[in-house]
Amino acid sequence: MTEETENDKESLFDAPPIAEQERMVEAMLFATSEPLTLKEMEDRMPHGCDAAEAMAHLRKRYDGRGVRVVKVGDAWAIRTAPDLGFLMEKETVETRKLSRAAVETLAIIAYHQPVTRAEIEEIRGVSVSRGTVDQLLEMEWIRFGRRKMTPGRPVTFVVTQTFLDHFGLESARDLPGLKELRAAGLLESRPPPGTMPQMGEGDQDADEESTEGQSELFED
Amino acid sequence: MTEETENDKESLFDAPPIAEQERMVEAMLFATSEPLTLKEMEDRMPHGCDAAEAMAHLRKRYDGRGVRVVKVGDAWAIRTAPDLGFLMEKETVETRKLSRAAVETLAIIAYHQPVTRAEIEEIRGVSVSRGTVDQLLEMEWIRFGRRKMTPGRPVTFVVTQTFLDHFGLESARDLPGLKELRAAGLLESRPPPGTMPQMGEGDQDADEESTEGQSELFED
Amino acid sequence: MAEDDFQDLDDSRVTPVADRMAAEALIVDIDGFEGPLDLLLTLGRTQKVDLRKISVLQLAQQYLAFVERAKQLRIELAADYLVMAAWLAFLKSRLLLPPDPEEDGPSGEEMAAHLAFQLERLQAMREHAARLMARDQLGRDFFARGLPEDVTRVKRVTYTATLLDLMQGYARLRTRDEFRPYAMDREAIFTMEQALDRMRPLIGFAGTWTDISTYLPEGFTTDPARRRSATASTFAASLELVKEGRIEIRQADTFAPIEVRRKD
Repeated sequence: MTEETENDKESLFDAPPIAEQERMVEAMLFATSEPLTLKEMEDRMPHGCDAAEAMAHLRKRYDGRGVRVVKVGDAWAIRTAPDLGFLMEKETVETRKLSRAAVETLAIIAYHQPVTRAEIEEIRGVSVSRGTVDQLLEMEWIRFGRRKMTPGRPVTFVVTQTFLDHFGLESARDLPGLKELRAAGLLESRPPPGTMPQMGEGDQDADEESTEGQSELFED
Repeated sequence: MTEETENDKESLFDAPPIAEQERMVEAMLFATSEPLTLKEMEDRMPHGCDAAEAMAHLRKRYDGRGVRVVKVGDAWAIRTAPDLGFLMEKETVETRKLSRAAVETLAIIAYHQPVTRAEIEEIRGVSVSRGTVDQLLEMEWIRFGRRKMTPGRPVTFVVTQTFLDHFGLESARDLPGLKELRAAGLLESRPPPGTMPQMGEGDQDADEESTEGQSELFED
Repeated sequence: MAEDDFQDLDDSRVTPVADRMAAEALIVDIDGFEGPLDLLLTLGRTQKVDLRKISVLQLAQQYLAFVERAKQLRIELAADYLVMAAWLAFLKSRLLLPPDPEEDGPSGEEMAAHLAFQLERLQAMREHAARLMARDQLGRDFFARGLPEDVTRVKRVTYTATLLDLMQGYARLRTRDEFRPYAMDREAIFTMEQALDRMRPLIGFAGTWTDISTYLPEGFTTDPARRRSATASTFAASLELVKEGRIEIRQADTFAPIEVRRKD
């Protein structure tokens, strides 16, 4: 509380001291189960606050504790340390078991995003059932991304913040083994030479731009 | 972490070091949806843990933080520090059009200031509700002027600088006069036939407001 | 490459019993496969080599044999399995026959390489799907706040008005008591004659295309009934002026603004 007196000497309209701002982001993150963006936090904090700096302090403070401050996409959340999961048997939520098709489709979207349905079908070699995509959309693990600038302007799928939160990923860049896959050329979308039997709707044109899309993902 | 080394000297089958126990109660209090008693915590923790001691440590750690460890009955919970309650509010602002009664009252004050409530009522032909005046006062578009030197010394109303700023006027004298209003075609505009206000139009304001939404709908 | 493939082909002719049984099992389990690519991947695994070094020719051979046996067992195969079979047969011929200089299109090697790539990619995605699902998961291994405190939404309403609202409000009050003789209420009517009278002197100024709605008289623009009347008569008057050769009229699209211009 020493900061308060320090502050009183300064203008009334100054932002609160950083220690106080840290308390604020701490309180907000504890109060919600959803990740909060810096903007959402700043909107609720007094004028002139720097949520990013407060977050940096807070994150350090919770290093090694029973709960951790984690980054989820461009938002922040507090989550229990994974090694203490055994204490939370009562809190464990039974998740619907995903079908093999759904798991594969999810992985393809995560690693290849933004990706069209046709591209998913190209990779899996079978058509993607509506139910599979619907289930992933309903779980809010995937959402529609930008349309591809190719004939037909097909919609693309990308993974969501909920997905990142669920799997404890800071961003899609942190997907396990992503670098190796990329190095092996397995994330490239190679147009099939000539007359390859097309599985999905067969829009080869979608492939042309997909390499560009891939880089998009890793920019933010 | 000093406890850890102390503890290591003891048997392998001893309870985890107190720092570890503190992490455990922290994670449990964070993740459970209900306050936990010491017994409930110990039931979940490895054999030999002392939840009371771990709680004492945790409580101290959260002293002065954005959240606090509080006792709820005979159980424990983490709660936002009371001084940060303001962060748990999210303000949304909605802009609405001023009611007809308020607009008319305001217009009379602007054109006739300083004006008493009785004078306003005489011009409008209906009594002015307290709410209307209060609303305009609260918006800081009108304020009390000098008392009139007439029997009863009634208060008067005048428009404020805020009013002038809002309407882009230098002074209330810049308001267009009756002649100009007529030239601008504004004096022609009468309520459409049928809804022509008859005598005793005291309830006109209410009608106006309730149909407002509809006419808006049909206008364009 | 071609040498090796011939070798592989020879191998596959003397299929060990165990492999044959495995193939039979595959057929019975046909429903368990997620399409031809999945089946190819499973067949490919029996070669027990790195997918990048897989013999596509041998794989094609295995697949075709599989389809053949399925047919003998009268197992209904989905169309895409047969499409793949036809394509693999084509690929096989390309790989076995010396390249025909007359024929264009991709070489057998290119096609084989792409199939190998597809298999490797599918395999990689499966492995990574498994790695993803093996991660610590929210609600299973780590947990969110169990007792969230609701953020109360405070709704603040602000009121606003425009100068026009103010003036109209005042005008309404000041004109209410004015004497108004009883008459058939034609107030909301703007006749074509009135519109013509209004437009004739104004039209001389319309050197550029002007929306006819700008010719609506004062007081006829806000109230819907009055605006309808004035719009109709102004439009009729415009047509009249076109007929007289005084103006030109145009409309870019259905429901687009109707515009007029002085005819010089």
